[in-house]
Amino acid sequence: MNYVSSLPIIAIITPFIGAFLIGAISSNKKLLPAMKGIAIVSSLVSLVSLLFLTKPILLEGKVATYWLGNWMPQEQMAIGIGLEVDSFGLFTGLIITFSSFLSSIYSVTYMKEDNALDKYYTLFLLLLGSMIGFVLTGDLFNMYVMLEIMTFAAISLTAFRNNIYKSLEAGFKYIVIGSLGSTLILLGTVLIYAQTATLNMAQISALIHNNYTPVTILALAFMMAGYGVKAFLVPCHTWPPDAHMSAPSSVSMLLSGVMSKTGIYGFVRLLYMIFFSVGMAKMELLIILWGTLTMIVGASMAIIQTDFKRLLAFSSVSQIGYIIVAFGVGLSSKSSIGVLGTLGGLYHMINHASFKCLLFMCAGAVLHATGTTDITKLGGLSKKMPYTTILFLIAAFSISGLPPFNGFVSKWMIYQATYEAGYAPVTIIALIVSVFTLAYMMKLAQSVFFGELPKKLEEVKEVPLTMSITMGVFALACLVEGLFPKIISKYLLEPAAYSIYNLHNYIDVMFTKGFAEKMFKNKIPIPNMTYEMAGYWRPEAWFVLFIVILIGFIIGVGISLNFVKKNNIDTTCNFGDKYGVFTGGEKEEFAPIAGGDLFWGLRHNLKGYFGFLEKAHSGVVNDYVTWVISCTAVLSIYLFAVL
Amino acid sequence: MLINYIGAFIVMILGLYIMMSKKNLIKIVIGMSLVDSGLNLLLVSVGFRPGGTAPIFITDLKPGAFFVDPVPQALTLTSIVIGACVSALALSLIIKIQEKYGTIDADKVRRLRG
Amino acid sequence: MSALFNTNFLNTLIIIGIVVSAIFTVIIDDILPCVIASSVVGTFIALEFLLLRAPDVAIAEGAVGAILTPFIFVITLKKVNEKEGKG
Amino acid sequence: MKKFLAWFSLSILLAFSVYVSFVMAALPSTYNGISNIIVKNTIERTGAINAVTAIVFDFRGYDTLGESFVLFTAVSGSAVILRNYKKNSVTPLEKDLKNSQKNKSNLEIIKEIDKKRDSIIERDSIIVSTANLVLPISLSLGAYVILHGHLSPGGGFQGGVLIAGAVAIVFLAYGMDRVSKVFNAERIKVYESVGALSFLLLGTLGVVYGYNFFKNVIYNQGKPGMLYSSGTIFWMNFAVGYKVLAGIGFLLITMIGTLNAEEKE
Repeated sequence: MNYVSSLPIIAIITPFIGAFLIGAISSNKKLLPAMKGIAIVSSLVSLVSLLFLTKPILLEGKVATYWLGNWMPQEQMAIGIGLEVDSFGLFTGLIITFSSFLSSIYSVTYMKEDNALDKYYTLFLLLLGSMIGFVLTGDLFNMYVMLEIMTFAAISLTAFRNNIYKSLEAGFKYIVIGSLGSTLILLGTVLIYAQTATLNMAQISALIHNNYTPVTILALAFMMAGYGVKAFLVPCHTWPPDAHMSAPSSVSMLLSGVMSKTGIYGFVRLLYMIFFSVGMAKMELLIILWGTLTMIVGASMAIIQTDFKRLLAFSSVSQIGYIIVAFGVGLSSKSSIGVLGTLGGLYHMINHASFKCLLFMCAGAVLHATGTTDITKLGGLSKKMPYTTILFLIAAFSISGLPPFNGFVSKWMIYQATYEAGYAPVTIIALIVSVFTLAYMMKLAQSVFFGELPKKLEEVKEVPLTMSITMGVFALACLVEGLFPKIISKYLLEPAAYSIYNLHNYIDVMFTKGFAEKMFKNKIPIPNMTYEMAGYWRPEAWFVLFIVILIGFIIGVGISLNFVKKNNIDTTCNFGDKYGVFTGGEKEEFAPIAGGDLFWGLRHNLKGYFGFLEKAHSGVVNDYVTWVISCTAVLSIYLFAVL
Repeated sequence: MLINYIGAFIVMILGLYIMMSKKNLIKIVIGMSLVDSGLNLLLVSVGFRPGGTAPIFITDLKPGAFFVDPVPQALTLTSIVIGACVSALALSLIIKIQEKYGTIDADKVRRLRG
Repeated sequence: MSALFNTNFLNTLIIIGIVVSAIFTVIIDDILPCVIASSVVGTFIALEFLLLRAPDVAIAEGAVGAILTPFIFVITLKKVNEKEGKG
Repeated sequence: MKKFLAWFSLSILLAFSVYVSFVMAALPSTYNGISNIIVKNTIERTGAINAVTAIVFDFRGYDTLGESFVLFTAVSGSAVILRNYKKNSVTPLEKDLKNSQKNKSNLEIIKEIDKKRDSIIERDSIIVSTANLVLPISLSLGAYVILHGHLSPGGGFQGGVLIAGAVAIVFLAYGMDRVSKVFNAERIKVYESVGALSFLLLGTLGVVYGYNFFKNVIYNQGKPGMLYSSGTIFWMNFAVGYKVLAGIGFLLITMIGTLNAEEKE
C-alpha cells in the first residue's frame, strides 16, 4: 500500500471536500476570495494527483484498482465498489481536470459580476468531482450516481444566470432530456443486474461476453440511447444547443468540451468492455451510421445559427459525430484499421476538448466585453480585441481541420480509417462536413471579428489578463497537438487505445490472474499499436486535402452568391423581413447584409432540407422526448434483429 | 414475479407517454416521477424471492428462513432520492419559467428553437 | 391473514392498483387531481415494497413519494396558479 | 407524424419489455450473485443486523456518499435557480435595455396592496391543534428511525425526511411568517454542508487507520443488535440523517419562500 494507490480517490474526493468547505463558509460574504482559492486549489490537487498517476499507468501500462472499504472480491464476486483506473480512464480524467483547472481560473474574472458566487463554486466543484468519479470508477451503478451528480450540477449551472429567460428554458429542457437519459441508463443497469447479479463492470463483461440474451440486448439498447443523450448523438442532441448557449461561458466550455467526453467514455466502455463487440460488423455499421448522421445534422444546423454559442454547440454535435465514427471503425474486425480508428477517435477527443474550450472561452470573452452573443449585433471586434481574434482564428482553423493545426491530424486519421475500412462514402461525407465546418467558422469570424463595428460597441476593451492567459494555454495546446502528433500519440493515445482493447487485463487486475481466461475460452487478440499506420505525413496528401477543402468552399460560396444574383427569391418564406432588400421589399428601412447572412443563399436554396431540420428542432420539449424514445425503439429493433 | 415486471414496465411507459404528449410542464414532471416509480418497482421486484423474508437478522428468525436480495433494495434507496431531487429541481425551474414567460405551456415555452 | 399475505393475490391487487392510478394520472387533465393520483401511485408502490419484503425502501418511498414530492408539487402549483390568476 | 412516432415507439418498447419480462421471470434469483456473500459477511464484518443498512453504509457506502452529493447538488441548484439575480455592472448593450424598462403602473401597486391584505388569513384551529400533536411525534419518530437504522428498517435518509417534514407541518399550521421565524435558512444550509463534511470525514477515518477509504474501522465495538454497534455505520447514519434533514428542510423553506416573495420586496 503506497501513496500511488490512494491517488484516484484523492482526485475524486478533493473537489467534493472543497465544495462542502465552500458551503460551510458561505454565510460569510467576506470570504469570497477564499472560496475562489478553494475552487482553484481543489481542481489543481485533482489535476496533480492524476498527473502522478501517469507514470505507472500511461507509461508502464499498469491498471490501478482501489476497493472502497477494503471489500476485496470474495469467492470471485465483487461485493464492494472498486475504482479501476486504466489508461483510457486516466486519459479522459486528464482532459477533464486540465480543462476544469483552467476554467476555474477563467471563472474568477468572468463570473465576478454575478451574485451567489459561493453556490457557483460549490456546483462547479461538484461537477468536476463527479466527472472524475465517473471516469475512474469500475462499478456500473456508481457510474449512474456520478452521472446524476454531473447532470444536476450542470443543470443548476446552466440556469445560473436566471435573469435571462433562455437559461431557465434551457435548464428545463436539459433536466427533462438529461434525466430521461439517466433513467434509460439506470434501466439498463437494472436489467444487467437481473441477468448477472453483479454490478462490477469487469465481472459483468466477463459474464456476458458473447452471451447475449434478450435481457442484455434490451439493456444494451437502453444504455446506448442513454449514453447517446449524454454524448449528444443525433436524435438526442436537442438539449446541448440550448444549454451551452445559456450557461455562463466558463461552464459551457466544460459542458461542451469536457462533459461530452464523459458521454463518449460511457459509450466506449459500453461497446468495448461491457458488451465486447469488437469484430461485429453489424454493430460497427450501426455506430458508423449513427456517427455520420450526427456529423451531418450538427454541421447543417450550425450553418444556419445566428447565435455565437449556439453555433458552437451545434458544431460540438458535429465533431462528436467524428469521434463516434472513429470509435465505430475501431470495432472493425481488421485490427490494424480498427486501431487506427480508435487512435483517431482518441486524438479527436483531446483535440475537440482543446479547441472547443478555446472557442467557448472566446465566446465568453466577447460576451464579457459586449454583453451579447447574437452575431447579428456584433462585428468588427478585431480592432478592439486583437488577441481574442487571433486565438479565435487558431481555434477555427483547428476545428475545420486545416494543417498544421491539431484538427487536421485527427481528422486525417479518421478519413483514412473510414476509407480503409471500406466506408468510402463516409469519408466523403466527413470531408464535406469539414468544409462546412470551415464555412460556418468563417461566417462566425466574418460577423463577429471582422466587418463593420457597430456604434454601440466602441467602448469595448480587451479581456483581462486571467482570462486571456487561460485562453492562450488552450491555443498553445492546439498548436502542440498539431505539431507534435508523434509524441502525443506515443505517450497518451497508444496506451489508452491499448487499454481499450485489453479487456483481459482489465478483468484480471480486478479479480485474480486467469479469471478472464476461465470465463471466455479464446483469448482476445490485442492488436499492435503502431502509429506509423496513419499516413498523415505525406505532403501530397496534405495538398490534395487542402485543395478539396478549398474547392468545396468555393463551390459553397459560389452557390450562395449565384443565387443572390438570380433575384427570384420567394418572399413568402418566413426567414424575416430582413431579406426584403434582395427583392426590393421596403419593410425594413435599414437592413445591412452582415456576416451572419453569408450562407443565406445556400440556406434558401436548400430550404426544404433546412426547413425540415428547423421543424425537428421545434423547441417543444415533448418533441425532444419523442425523438429520444424513438431512437431507443429503433435501436432496440435493430439490436434484436442483428444480435 | 412476472406481473410485477409487466406492471413496472407499463407504469414506465405511461410516464413516457405523459412526457411525450402532455403540454403542461408540471405534468411533464409528474410523468418523470412516474417513470422513476416504475423503475423503483422493477428494481425491487428483481431482488424478490418468493417466500423470502426482509433482510434483517432478527433474533426470532425461523430456521430455514432465507432473505430476499438486499442489494436492489439499497440501490432503490438511492434511486428514490434521485427521483425526488429531479422533481425538486424541475419544479423550481418551472416556478422561474412561470415568472419569466407568464405561462407553463410547453408550446409557448419555446423561444429557443431552430 | 398470513395465508392472504403469502398468496399472489394481494400482490396482483396492488399491481393493478398501481397501474390503474397511473392510468388516472395520464387521463386526468387538471393538475391537482393528477398530483394526487401520482401520490396514490407512490402510496401503492410503498405498500408493494412492504409486500416485497423491503421495509427500508417502503419507508423511504412513503416519505418521499407520498409526502415530500406531492408537497413540493402543491407548492409549485399554488405559486403558478397565483401568478396565472393575477394575469 | 409526431403522434405516429410516439405511438409506434411506445408500442415497440412495450412489446419488447413484455417479452423481456417473460425472459426475466425465468431467470434464476439474483440472490446467488453478490448478495449471498454480502449477507454472509454482514454480521461478522459490519456489526449491523439490517443487511440493507449494511450495504447502504458499508459495502456500497460510496454510492450513498454519491447519493448525498446528489441531494446536496439538487438543493444548492434549487437555491441558485430560485434566487434573485443581481449583476454588479452593466455592459454597453445592456445599458440600452435598462433605460428602456418601464416603471410600475399604479394599477399594479394597488393590486399588490390587495394581495398583502389577502395574505393575512385566519388559521384553522383544527389544523393547528393537529399539528401541535403530530409535530413532536414526527420529530421523535424521525430521530428513532435515524438512530436505529442499523437495527430496524429505516436509516439516515428516511428519518431525515421525516424530521424535515416538520417544516411542512409548521407551514401548514402557522404559515410562512412562522416558518421564517423558526428556521434560519442560511444557517440550515451551512448545517447541510457540515453534515456532508462529517460523512466524508467518517469515510476518511479508514484512510487514517491505514485502510482504504470508507473502511468500517470500528465495527467490532459493541454487540450486534445493541444500539451502539456496527461502528461507523451508526455514525454515518447520524451524519446522513443530519445532512438530509438540513437539506430537505432548506429545500422546503426555499420553495415555500417563493410563495410570498413579492410581498417582501
